[in-house]
Amino acid sequence: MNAIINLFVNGLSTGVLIFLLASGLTLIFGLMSVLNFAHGSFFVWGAFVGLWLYDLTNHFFVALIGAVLVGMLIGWLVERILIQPVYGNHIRQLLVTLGGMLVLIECIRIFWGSNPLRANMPDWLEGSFQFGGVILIKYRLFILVVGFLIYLLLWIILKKTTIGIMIRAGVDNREAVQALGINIKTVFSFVFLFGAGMAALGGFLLAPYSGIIFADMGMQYAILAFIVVIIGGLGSIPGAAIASIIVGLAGAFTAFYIPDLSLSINMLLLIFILLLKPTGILGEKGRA
Amino acid sequence: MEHILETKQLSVSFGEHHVIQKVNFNVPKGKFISIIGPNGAGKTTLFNLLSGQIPPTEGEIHFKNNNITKLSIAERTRLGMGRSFQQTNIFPELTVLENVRMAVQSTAKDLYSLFPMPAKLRAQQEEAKKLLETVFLQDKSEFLAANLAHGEKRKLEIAMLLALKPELLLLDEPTAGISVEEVPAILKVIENIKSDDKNTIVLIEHKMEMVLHLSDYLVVLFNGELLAEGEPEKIMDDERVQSAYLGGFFHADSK
Amino acid sequence: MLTVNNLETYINQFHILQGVSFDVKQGAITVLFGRNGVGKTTTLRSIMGYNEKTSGSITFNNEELIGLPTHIIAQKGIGYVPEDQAIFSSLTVEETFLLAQTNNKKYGAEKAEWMFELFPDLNRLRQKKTSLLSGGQKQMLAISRAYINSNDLLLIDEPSKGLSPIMVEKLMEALLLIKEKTTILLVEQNFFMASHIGDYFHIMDDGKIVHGGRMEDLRENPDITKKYLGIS
Amino acid sequence: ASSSDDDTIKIGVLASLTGPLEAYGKQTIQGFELGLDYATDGTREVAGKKIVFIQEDTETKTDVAVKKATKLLEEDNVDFLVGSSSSGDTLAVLPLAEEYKKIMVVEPAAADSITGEHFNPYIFRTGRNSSQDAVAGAAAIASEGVRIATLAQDNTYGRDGIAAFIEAAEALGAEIVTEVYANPDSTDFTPNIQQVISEDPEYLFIVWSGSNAPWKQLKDMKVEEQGVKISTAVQDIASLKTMDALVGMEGYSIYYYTLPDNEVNDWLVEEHKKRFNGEVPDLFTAGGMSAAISIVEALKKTEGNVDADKLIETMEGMEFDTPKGTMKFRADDHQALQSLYAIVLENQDGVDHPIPVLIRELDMFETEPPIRNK
Amino acid sequence: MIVGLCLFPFINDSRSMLILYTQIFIFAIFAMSFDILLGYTGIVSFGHCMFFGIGAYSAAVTLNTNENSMGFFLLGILIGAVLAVIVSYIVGMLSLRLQSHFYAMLTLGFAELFHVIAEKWRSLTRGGEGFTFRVPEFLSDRLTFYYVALISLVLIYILLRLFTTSSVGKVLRAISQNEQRVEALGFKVLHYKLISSIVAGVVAAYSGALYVITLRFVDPSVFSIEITLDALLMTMIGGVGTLIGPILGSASVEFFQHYLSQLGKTIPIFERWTLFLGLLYIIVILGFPKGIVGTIKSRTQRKITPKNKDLPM
Ligand SMILES: Nc1ncnc2c1ncn2[C@@H]1O[C@H](COP(=O)(O)OP(=O)(O)OP(=O)(O)O)[C@@H](O)[C@H]1O
Ligand SMILES: Nc1ncnc2c1ncn2[C@@H]1O[C@H](COP(=O)(O)OP(=O)(O)OP(=O)(O)O)[C@@H](O)[C@H]1O
Ligand SMILES: CC(C)C[C@H](N)C(=O)O
Ligand SMILES: [Mg+2]
Ligand SMILES: [Mg+2]
Repeated sequence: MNAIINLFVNGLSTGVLIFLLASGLTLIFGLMSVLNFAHGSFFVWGAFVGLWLYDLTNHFFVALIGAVLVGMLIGWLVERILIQPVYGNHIRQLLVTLGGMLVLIECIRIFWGSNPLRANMPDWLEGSFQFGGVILIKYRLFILVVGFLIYLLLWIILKKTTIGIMIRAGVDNREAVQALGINIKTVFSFVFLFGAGMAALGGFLLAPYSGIIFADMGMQYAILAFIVVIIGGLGSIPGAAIASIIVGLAGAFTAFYIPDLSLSINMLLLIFILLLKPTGILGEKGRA
Repeated sequence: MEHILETKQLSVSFGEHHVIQKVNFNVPKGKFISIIGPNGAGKTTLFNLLSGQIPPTEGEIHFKNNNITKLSIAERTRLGMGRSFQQTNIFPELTVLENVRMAVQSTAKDLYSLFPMPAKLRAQQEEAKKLLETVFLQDKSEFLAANLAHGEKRKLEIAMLLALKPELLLLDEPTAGISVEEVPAILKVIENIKSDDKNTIVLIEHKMEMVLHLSDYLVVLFNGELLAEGEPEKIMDDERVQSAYLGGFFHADSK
Repeated sequence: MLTVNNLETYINQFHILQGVSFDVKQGAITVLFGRNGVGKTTTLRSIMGYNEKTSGSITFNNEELIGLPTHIIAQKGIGYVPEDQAIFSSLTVEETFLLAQTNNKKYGAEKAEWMFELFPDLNRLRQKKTSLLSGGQKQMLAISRAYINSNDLLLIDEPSKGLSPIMVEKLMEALLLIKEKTTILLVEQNFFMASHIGDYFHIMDDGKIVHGGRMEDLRENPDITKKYLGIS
Repeated sequence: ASSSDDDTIKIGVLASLTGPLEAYGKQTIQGFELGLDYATDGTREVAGKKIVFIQEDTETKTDVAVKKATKLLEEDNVDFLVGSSSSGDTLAVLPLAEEYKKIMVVEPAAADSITGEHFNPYIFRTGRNSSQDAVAGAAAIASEGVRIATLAQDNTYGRDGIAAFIEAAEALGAEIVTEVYANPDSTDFTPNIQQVISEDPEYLFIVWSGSNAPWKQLKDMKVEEQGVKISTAVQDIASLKTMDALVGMEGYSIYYYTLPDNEVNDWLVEEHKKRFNGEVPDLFTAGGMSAAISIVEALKKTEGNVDADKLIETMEGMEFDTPKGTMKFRADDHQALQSLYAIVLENQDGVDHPIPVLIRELDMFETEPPIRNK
Repeated sequence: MIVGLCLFPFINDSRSMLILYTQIFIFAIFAMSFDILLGYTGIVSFGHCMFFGIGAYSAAVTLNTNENSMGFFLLGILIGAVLAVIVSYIVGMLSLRLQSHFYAMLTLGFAELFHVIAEKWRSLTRGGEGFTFRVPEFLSDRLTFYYVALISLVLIYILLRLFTTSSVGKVLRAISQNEQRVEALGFKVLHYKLISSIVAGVVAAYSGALYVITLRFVDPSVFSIEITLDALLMTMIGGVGTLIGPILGSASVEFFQHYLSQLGKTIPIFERWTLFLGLLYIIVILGFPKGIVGTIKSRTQRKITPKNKDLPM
């Protein structure tokens, strides 16, 4: 029973962490339909910059804000230089951002070397609560809270403003949106930058979760993020959240009960869900 | 009279919205039928059901005495049913000629030949060129279809449909967007198909003068139901049709 | 209010517009006629700033438009109904209306309500994905969208295409009502409709304006209609 | 390309200079260079012949490794190959050594099969193999009746390491209560850790390499508080910096600059600090140096003769002094027997990472692995 | 060009160049197979490495468990081809109905499953560390193998060229633009897509087999997403939907990597050469949107027909 509670709580919070990693991607890929392979490098930059700032200032929130700002800056550059010429063309987006990823990751190596670094965190987040056999890791509880707040933020932005509508319309037909007096270029830049900031935040929060950060971690988490955005249903924030939690819980329970499946569980989930519901859990027909 | 196409209690609904409701629609072979009805009445949806773009929620479709309700789009086309689309539906990155050639090719026997056969290709090419002439697009045959003006795309659409040599043609507003002076020519093309008695045509059109000029029989669709059907004159005098569809201006229009 | 002077436009290497000149008078409906492919749509698109290789001059309320980006042109008060409607297929009707208001905070909501009244179909389908609308409904949506958004001038490309006679009639009424508030430049193949509601006209051929004048003159002058429009 | 000068001996060194293992590659190269200088007293000459070495980056990609090795063998006409940082790259290159009849000194790739089923006579290995690791790991914790759980990455490195460990530990009378394998890319290792805890073992033995490591989550899950002692290999200094959650842990080390006590090591530490502004040698620096020493010593014995058969004969059973003490190429499978170190991790003032403190040296006979190339 | 390549080994006796060229030919074959999907059918697969890997393991396992004769080499190729047909058929049936993004992710998922199988089916694949094996005498000579690869490339190029200009090829091209319309013309789209993915799968499997022959070694990295990305990159840099493009793309990518990593050894700032590789990709993809072939084509076209200017009225 204790084991099950532990598995559940840990799986849940891993799911929420995955949602944090994927939240930026729900905007950039899910909504704007930009296949951004460099997304993983936003995590990595967020993690490294955040950690560096934290070690420098010893203020968790200063580091957090710094990481997000740097993520936004990089996102802005990437959008300006790499993405703008290739809107609407997925394959070229993928390759150009692949190049971008190589550059961004090499820059990490240049600044911070190629060894993994230990991720520190403030004392108040360190350690765990123990109730008999049930162990609740403080940081994971913190992740649960942050994840919920981020979900709320996204939800409010997309429901209560017309930004979401603008982007979807812009993806459908760029020209026609401009004819409504909307500077779609700026809107896209802004959303991309925002998404990159979210990714950097995700990376920053990921760091203390595993305790170690390294230049190559981007790719593997980016693929995970793509998976949850896809199986959640493109453009659906609740879908991505549900998918993230499914992935987190499934990972925890298979690792415990059917360890032989744990290498392939994410891919099996992906295949299973897409075959069952070809547009993802909350995906609508006709949006791809 | 022999019916080439029959529908039985054909219905489709999207959620709460019943777009086609228990339609029994019979098309006599060799005739020219026009479907009229207000915007949103379900005309295009009816075509979509007939050609297999969407499955019906209920009812059956019979074509040439086959129950085709469950057949795929491609299978229906190969049985001899062809349609044009209301929203232009072409291959944008192929040339105009290649667009038509694709349609010609689909009538060939060996659909899956993995190696090129130049002689056959040339023959198809020639046939495609002829078809382009009938719709006055021969000068643009090497243009990418995407670069055509709107009206020109509509003509291309018609040429592609003709290439299929269907026994039953479903035309969804073929002349929308074609300039006034060229409409008669397109009309000619359509009339020519009809003059050959083997073919059956179902036309959706809002241009009443054209409908009256061409049709043997009119069907009025309203809110997904058959509101009226019969000889054109009879329909034109039907009050319900006038108020739902034609409006007061019409007589001025058709002068 | 809008003056187009010696407008030349290239698309890729093709010289599509070869010196188009005409003007649009405030508070009136001006109709642009012409065969398929003569460049009517290209003219409207050039006004909207979609074509990069454009020269000559387009002045709107004495401001030069050439060289401005599309959204600025739109913000100056010009609305556009493209011939393929270019509806946003992943939005609902209501969302499209909301979007159209972003640039017109002042009157947008009011205009949106009026459009719902004018086109009850759209009101009924408020929550529907626009990709599911019928052809005619899409047309209404595109017109509403442009009208809600703009204040001074509407460029409308073949609106009657695909509309039922009764809808054409309604559209004519609607356009006449809209004309009270907004100037209209209309591209139209439906001569009956255009000649009924238009005040001025221009005829295009081969990338140029070949004739123009007041609509009454056109109606009373079968020679011209015959010569340029092939109508007798 | 010209055939090699009669009075030059060329050595091609393959290492990962980019990619995930680049830190290892750089250590090997630096160590190798130091080793050449040490063994030739800075002359880089042996038996009147000049020694030059050419380094190539395998990028940790097998196809690149093969391409680079072929280039070294065919264009540079090298007399020896050395490398590489990854077992995959090394395995891919092994047959080339045989095809071109050149000695290859494997360093630091650890897969058993290199001197096991994929062995060929041209292969010598100065690096320790996974079985030696396992024996050392077992020696550090296993004894009669001890209950041990294992945790490893679900890949060959992890699985083979555990298999060898179990063999060694059971030989010492320990009881293995559970084997847990985790997806190495996982975000969350707590379920795997949970599985370990459920078995309530005395020790948890871990085989792990790579950046995404579970150290922090072991601490978060209060493994030690629940009475489970953790044991694993300590790796390079960079990863020690990430292991502070494991202070107090008893395990083993392949090399840490304070552990060996011999002259070669003293020279290495001093010279390394001199050359690389004060930095100390790291995990595989000693290995790179050992590889160089083994080659030079063999050449001394053959008097500069690079004929492979002659060299094989010379090197089989050869003993040579390295920073890790004396090593010996076992004649059967050409694996260098060597010392490993049982350690405990402790914090030390002024050092920004926990350091391994020697419990005792496990000598080369104690860590002798089974012969697997037959 | 081909003559030049035939003579090349006699002009330049550098072995590593020979290997580099051989590798270019092999990846050219692989990239062409990807182009059949991407350029000619408009299918974006993120799992194309699946077939490369199947071919690779089929050849390697066959040669490893039997004697290293040409006969078993050919058998290995055959097994690879048969497996590729079966797998592409099954995966295609399951997933080709999906829309683009979803299809791409699904194939990624399947490829990843093969990756896991290669890791886990130890008795057959020796798991993650892979295994070396001996190749037939005839193929072990690098020069001979150079010609084998070159001839394979030329033959496959010709076959695929014929395929793309056949009526099936033309349907594929139409599918890439407007699938729904092709269906309405009476073609069964799914059949054509299946044909396309089977052809691409078999050719990819062949290239995978050749690849492991050059290495004499196989490990699960043949199933890694990098392999698919390489094909994608080569196809895009060369020019999609051209067949010749992927060949040029393969050459460019391999040369870039080769010379950049070479520079890395001599010039200090190129030590981090991957950074420059990334920059190069960006410049090429942004600077040549249609790839090398596409760019050359549109350049020459412009030169030939400047009089076109005022034509189409
Ligand atoms: N897939 C769908 N889901 C929901 N509603 C749909 C769908 N397809 C069509 N509709 C609705 O069905 C009704 C009929 O549409 P249809 O396109 O058939 O009209 P139509 O008679 O062709 O009109 P028009 O003359 O304007 O082209 C419309 O109200 C439309 O919104
Ligand atoms: N991208 C393009 N490349 C080349 N030619 C083009 C391109 N776009 C349009 N054209 C050509 O420009 C000419 C004018 O097109 P335009 O769309 O302005 O015509 P239109 O008068 O609106 O015709 P319609 O009444 O059919 O809508 C046509 O001959 C068309 O083929
Ligand atoms: C500890 C490391 C040297 C192990 C390395 N990953 C290898 O492949 O052998
Ligand atoms: Mg319709
Ligand atoms: Mg037009």
